[in-house]
Amino acid sequence: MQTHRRRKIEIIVESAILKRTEALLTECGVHVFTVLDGREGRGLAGRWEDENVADALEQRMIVAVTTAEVAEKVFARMAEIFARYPGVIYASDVDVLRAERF
Amino acid sequence: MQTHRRRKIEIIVESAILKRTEALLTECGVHVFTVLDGREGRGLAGRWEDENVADALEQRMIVAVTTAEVAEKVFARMAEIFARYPGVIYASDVDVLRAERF
Amino acid sequence: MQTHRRRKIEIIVESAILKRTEALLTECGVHVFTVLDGREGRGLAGRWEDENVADALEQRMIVAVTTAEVAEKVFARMAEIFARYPGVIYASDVDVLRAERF
Amino acid sequence: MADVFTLALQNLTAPAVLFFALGVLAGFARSDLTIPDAFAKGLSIYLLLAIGFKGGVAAQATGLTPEFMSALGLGLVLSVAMPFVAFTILRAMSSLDRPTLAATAAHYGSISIVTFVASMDFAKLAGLQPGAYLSAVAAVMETPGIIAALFLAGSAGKPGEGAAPGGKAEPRISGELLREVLLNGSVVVLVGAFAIGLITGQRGMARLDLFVNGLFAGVLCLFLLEMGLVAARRLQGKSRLTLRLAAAGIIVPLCGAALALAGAVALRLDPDTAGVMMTLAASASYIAAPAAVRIALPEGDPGVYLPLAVGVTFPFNIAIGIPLYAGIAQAVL
Amino acid sequence: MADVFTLALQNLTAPAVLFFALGVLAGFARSDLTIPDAFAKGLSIYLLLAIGFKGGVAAQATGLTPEFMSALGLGLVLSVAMPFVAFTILRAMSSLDRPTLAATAAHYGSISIVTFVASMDFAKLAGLQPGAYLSAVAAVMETPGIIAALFLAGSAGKPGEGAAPGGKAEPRISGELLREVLLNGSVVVLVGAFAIGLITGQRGMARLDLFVNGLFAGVLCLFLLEMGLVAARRLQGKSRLTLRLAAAGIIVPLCGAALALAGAVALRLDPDTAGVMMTLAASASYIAAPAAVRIALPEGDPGVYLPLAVGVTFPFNIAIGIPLYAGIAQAVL
Amino acid sequence: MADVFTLALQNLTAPAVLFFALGVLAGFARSDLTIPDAFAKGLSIYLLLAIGFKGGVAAQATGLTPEFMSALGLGLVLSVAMPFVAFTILRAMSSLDRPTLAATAAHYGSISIVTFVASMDFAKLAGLQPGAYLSAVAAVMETPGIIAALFLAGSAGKPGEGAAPGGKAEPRISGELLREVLLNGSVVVLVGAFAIGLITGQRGMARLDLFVNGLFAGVLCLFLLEMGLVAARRLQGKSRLTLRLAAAGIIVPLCGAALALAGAVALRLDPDTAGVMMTLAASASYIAAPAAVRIALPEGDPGVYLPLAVGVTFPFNIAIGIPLYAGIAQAVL
Ligand SMILES: Nc1ncnc2c1ncn2[C@@H]1O[C@H](COP(=O)(O)O)[C@@H](O)[C@H]1O
Ligand SMILES: Nc1ncnc2c1ncn2[C@@H]1O[C@H](COP(=O)(O)O)[C@@H](O)[C@H]1O
Ligand SMILES: Nc1ncnc2c1ncn2[C@@H]1O[C@H](COP(=O)(O)O)[C@@H](O)[C@H]1O
Ligand code: NA
Ligand code: NA
Ligand code: NA
Repeated sequence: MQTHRRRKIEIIVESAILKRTEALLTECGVHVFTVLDGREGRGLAGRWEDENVADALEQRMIVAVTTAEVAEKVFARMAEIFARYPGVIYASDVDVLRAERF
Repeated sequence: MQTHRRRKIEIIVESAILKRTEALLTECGVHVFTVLDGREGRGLAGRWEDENVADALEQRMIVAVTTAEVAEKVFARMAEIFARYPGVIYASDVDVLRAERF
Repeated sequence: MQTHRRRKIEIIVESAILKRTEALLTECGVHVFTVLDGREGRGLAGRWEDENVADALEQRMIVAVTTAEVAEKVFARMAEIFARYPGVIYASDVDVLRAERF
Repeated sequence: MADVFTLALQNLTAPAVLFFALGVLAGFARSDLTIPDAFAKGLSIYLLLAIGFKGGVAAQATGLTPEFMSALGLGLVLSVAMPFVAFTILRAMSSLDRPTLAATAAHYGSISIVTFVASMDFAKLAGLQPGAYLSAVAAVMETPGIIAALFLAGSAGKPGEGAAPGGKAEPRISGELLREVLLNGSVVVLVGAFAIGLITGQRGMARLDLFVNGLFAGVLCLFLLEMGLVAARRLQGKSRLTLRLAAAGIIVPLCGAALALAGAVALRLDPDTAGVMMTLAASASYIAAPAAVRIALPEGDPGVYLPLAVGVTFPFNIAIGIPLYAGIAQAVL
Repeated sequence: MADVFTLALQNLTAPAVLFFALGVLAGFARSDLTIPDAFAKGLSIYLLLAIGFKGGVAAQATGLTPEFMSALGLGLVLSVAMPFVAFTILRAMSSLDRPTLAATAAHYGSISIVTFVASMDFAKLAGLQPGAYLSAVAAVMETPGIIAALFLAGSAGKPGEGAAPGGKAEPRISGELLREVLLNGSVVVLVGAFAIGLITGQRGMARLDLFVNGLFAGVLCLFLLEMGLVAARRLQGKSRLTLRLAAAGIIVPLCGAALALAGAVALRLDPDTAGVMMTLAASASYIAAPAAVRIALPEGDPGVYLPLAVGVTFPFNIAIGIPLYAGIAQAVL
Repeated sequence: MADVFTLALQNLTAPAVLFFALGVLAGFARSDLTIPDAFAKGLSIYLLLAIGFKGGVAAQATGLTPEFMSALGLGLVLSVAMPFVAFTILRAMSSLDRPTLAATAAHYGSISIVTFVASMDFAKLAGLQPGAYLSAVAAVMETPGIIAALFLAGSAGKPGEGAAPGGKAEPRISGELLREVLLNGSVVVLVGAFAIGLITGQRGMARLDLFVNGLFAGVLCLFLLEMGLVAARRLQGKSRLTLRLAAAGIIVPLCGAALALAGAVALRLDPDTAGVMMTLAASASYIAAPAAVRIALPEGDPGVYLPLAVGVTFPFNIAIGIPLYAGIAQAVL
């Protein structure tokens, strides 16, 4: 199969700023993405768990496969957010079908 | 540690065709995989959310680590599915322990 | 953006030994990680599903981005666990912002 | 008997409808209120179990009357007829492509169980006594319309098209699909609980009375609150809903109700039962139909049929349709 | 009327409080007991719906009395005042940074709905009759204190600080944030159900009686079991809670209750209502406040305010505060 | 008293058992019906809370009778004996490896709470009056058998084996494991609710009556519907279940029941209580035991013990065992 190299971005943020992060992605040109629920985790700010209080502190993982240029842009903009808010972003190479989709 | 290079495939499809996708994976020789629940997302076909109606439109993420040859086969077969159904597939290199498992 | 190369580890284990795995990660110096819920899957030991009995057999996916050295250590220690318990571990390269976090 | 306006007022001030309105308001105001999916699904299974069981117990008391058979037959006919009605109206009122037309028709061919439940609840509130066997009729009306609609997809399903390059064409209606529609969860619980009610009768009811009757109205309120949120959110997302389409989302159910009324007149159903039959015909599925259509007609646009079924037809029936149909049935029959 | 000790004993042997204690014990013993998040959230929506609806129905019976207006006004004042009280006490008793102080103050400025629900349940148990309209007062007290507290963040919010390098400073109180606090799910369900109770009155209650009354005490037990687990787990995690801070977590609610008592005396509220007003002022939010504060004050340390609100103040109010406030109100008014 | 056949018929036409059958049918027909995990777990906690609390209240009324002590002792003995019984029978009837034998024995050493709940529900239906304290006995029987079974793993646990290359051998029974079994959620809720019932007695029951009694039979129906689905699905998955093994899955519970009967005769328990004791001994755990065994005996094959416990023994007890044991106890005692 003919495949194409793209960048997969994964962003882990608190649910409190998920909407804001999605808006930022849209601004950067990322119009397709998938959000997964975190169940529990540990970060520099301590441990969190999926429970019935303080949903705002639960983590979500956003996955988006996109071009290298767009990924670059997202990294730059997310840096602003991470200046104030907790969370991480990382990217890696992936091979995709149907290059025109991304 | 001695590690071995393998391919990680990630497939995002609607829950409506999850069973069909799993069957296809089996045909291609992928006998082990893990499915994660999507929570929400946005695609070319618009936004979806995990809610009590229209489950069929929720997305699932299938993760399978396998050999390069099998991954190639899966890509080819999934292309047929994606000719009609929404979703994405991508692959990347990973290093694993216990090569004989994959 | 200035990015840095790190290793992303993904570990899939039964919920029964999640706590033990988290303890091992801490011992190896992995103090931050995120756990996702598996929904269903198939392994060498057969099929499992998220249902109300036998939670112990559900799978969890632990994601941790860390340095290559720490990743190496985790692989070595997890090999001990996988000598008795089912599950998989794999790693891949990712690029991160804010190297000092990892 | 009560006239349409009295019934409409009664309905609009019923707690269940007010909770639905609350959900719609909260959804449009973009409140972060959500009822967790797993909890809402659990409640919906409760509603199905309760309504089915009550129906079975009541049906045991009356026996399988000829009226039951008439209603069952009428339900079947309506369910096969509705996709054609919907398809025709929608084609006339929009420029939608054929797969989307057929997919939407499938939604109107099937029924909305919650609309049915709400209409039974309304009947109780208004002192009406629709036939207890209606749960069985509702179950029978879930599936045939979906299958009929897939035939409507017609040329869109001709071999070759939509198939992978070099791949074999897939038939619209596969075994996998038939299982999906015939054994979908709602039908199984509804029919099963009805059968269990039939078997256990008053003896079973003595044990489950509080559960199936005492809680019913309250759980329905909670569930309609959730449905209001969903309806509002469906209308906000990226949807291809135009004003003309939205109008069709009201005209189609009205035609369905009219058809059901005609049938009820022909079969001399009692007015209370007829009102619920009209509601069934007028309602649109948003669980079983999407599941089938995403498999068989992925080319159809969910940005059309979901907002239409959940955002237009469902609220219309809950707020206006149910008492309207009841009132008309009272007046005509 | 009953004295403090009788009330305290009555409270400590009430099923709801004992189930809370069970949860705390299980949590500290590190039992793997968990009530699934989705189920617990569903129960909390039920509790809000039921208490709001009952309040609305009762308020319809009595009409909008002047006492209602007084209590509403007092609630508003308390809710704006409490963050300042909390901020001052916490600053005196700790060396916390300003953002964490302000974030914690926001929690005391808002209320804990479950504490409110438990105090209404306790009142019923003890034969007290607090004003039915208190659900509306509780709803009014959810939000203003959070906004007031954000002003307290003060210099921490000065332009430039906290902004991205070269980025624009973000105001603490954005439109997004206001929507988050004003339309948070609890407020919507509470106010909405109260309004629906007002509209439907006894007619609605006839339909929902079993649901909102019959189940209430039991669901509260189940929910408090879960809250006990959460409280214990919050105290075990990595938290910056010192003994002095924990003391503050008891002093602040006591001051809140005292303030509310003073207001109740001034406004001549009846003692039963005053007891609940004191509880409201004494309670700390752990749903609405964290959500707002994670957006507006991410520099504040959740390892301080969450263990304080959930692990100290909540259990104190449930076990001791509620009967204490009720008893004092009985003695003073 | 009623004979076995009357009881069997009563059981097979009880709503709860019929809903279980519905679930089994739906599961085998591969319906997509599912009750969300979170909702089902919530319901199971409700069932534990209700049965424990009712038991406690009733036990308070009668006091800690000598019969209670006898039953408790018998339960303990049975729970330690059952793994040996199961191990011996299974070894004779299969060629399973030792870890799988021991792991399966652990399942029969513990009990199934839902089977217990169903047998109490059946007792009520049949007009029997088993001792109220049985919830406490059930709680006591959850754990010891699991620990006993781990000893049976015996040589499979000898140092070195199963350890990492060069790693240290892990003992089968670690502190982590003991906490897991002793403080597992079911035990905590059951014992806790029993204690709370004991403390609050009739006063508590007055508040929770509707919740713990009114809803009970209905929630059990819903839960057994789910269990039917799970049982059917467990039998369809890749399992190593042979016909001989399946037979063992019926013989082992019958032996357990016989053992319990012998004990009941020796201790002169009343027949109604004896019937439930037999059910307890005959039932197999599918929550606590798998959790322990996946930690301590991962070499055991879950493809054997889960289908056996959930797919064979559980349905057998629900459909046939419960009335059978009750009838035999009536006849013998
Ligand atoms: N390196 C990492 N690998 C995986 N997850 C992480 C990592 N860093 C942060 N997270 C997740 O992001 C959350 C917030 O991180 P922090 O800002 O460090 O508190 C943590 O609780 C984790 O769930
Ligand atoms: N490039 C992508 N990155 C991440 N998720 C995607 C991507 N493309 C599609 N998805 C997911 O797959 C779903 C269906 O995509 P689509 O076929 O574009 O509507 C979307 O709603 C997303 O959840
Ligand atoms: N190669 C793999 N790719 C994805 N998931 C896997 C893989 N191997 C194992 N898993 C997951 O780990 C679980 C246990 O695997 P096993 O030890 O093979 O039974 C499986 O049920 C899968 O969910
Ligand atoms: Na219809
Ligand atoms: Na407060
Ligand atoms: Na047993």
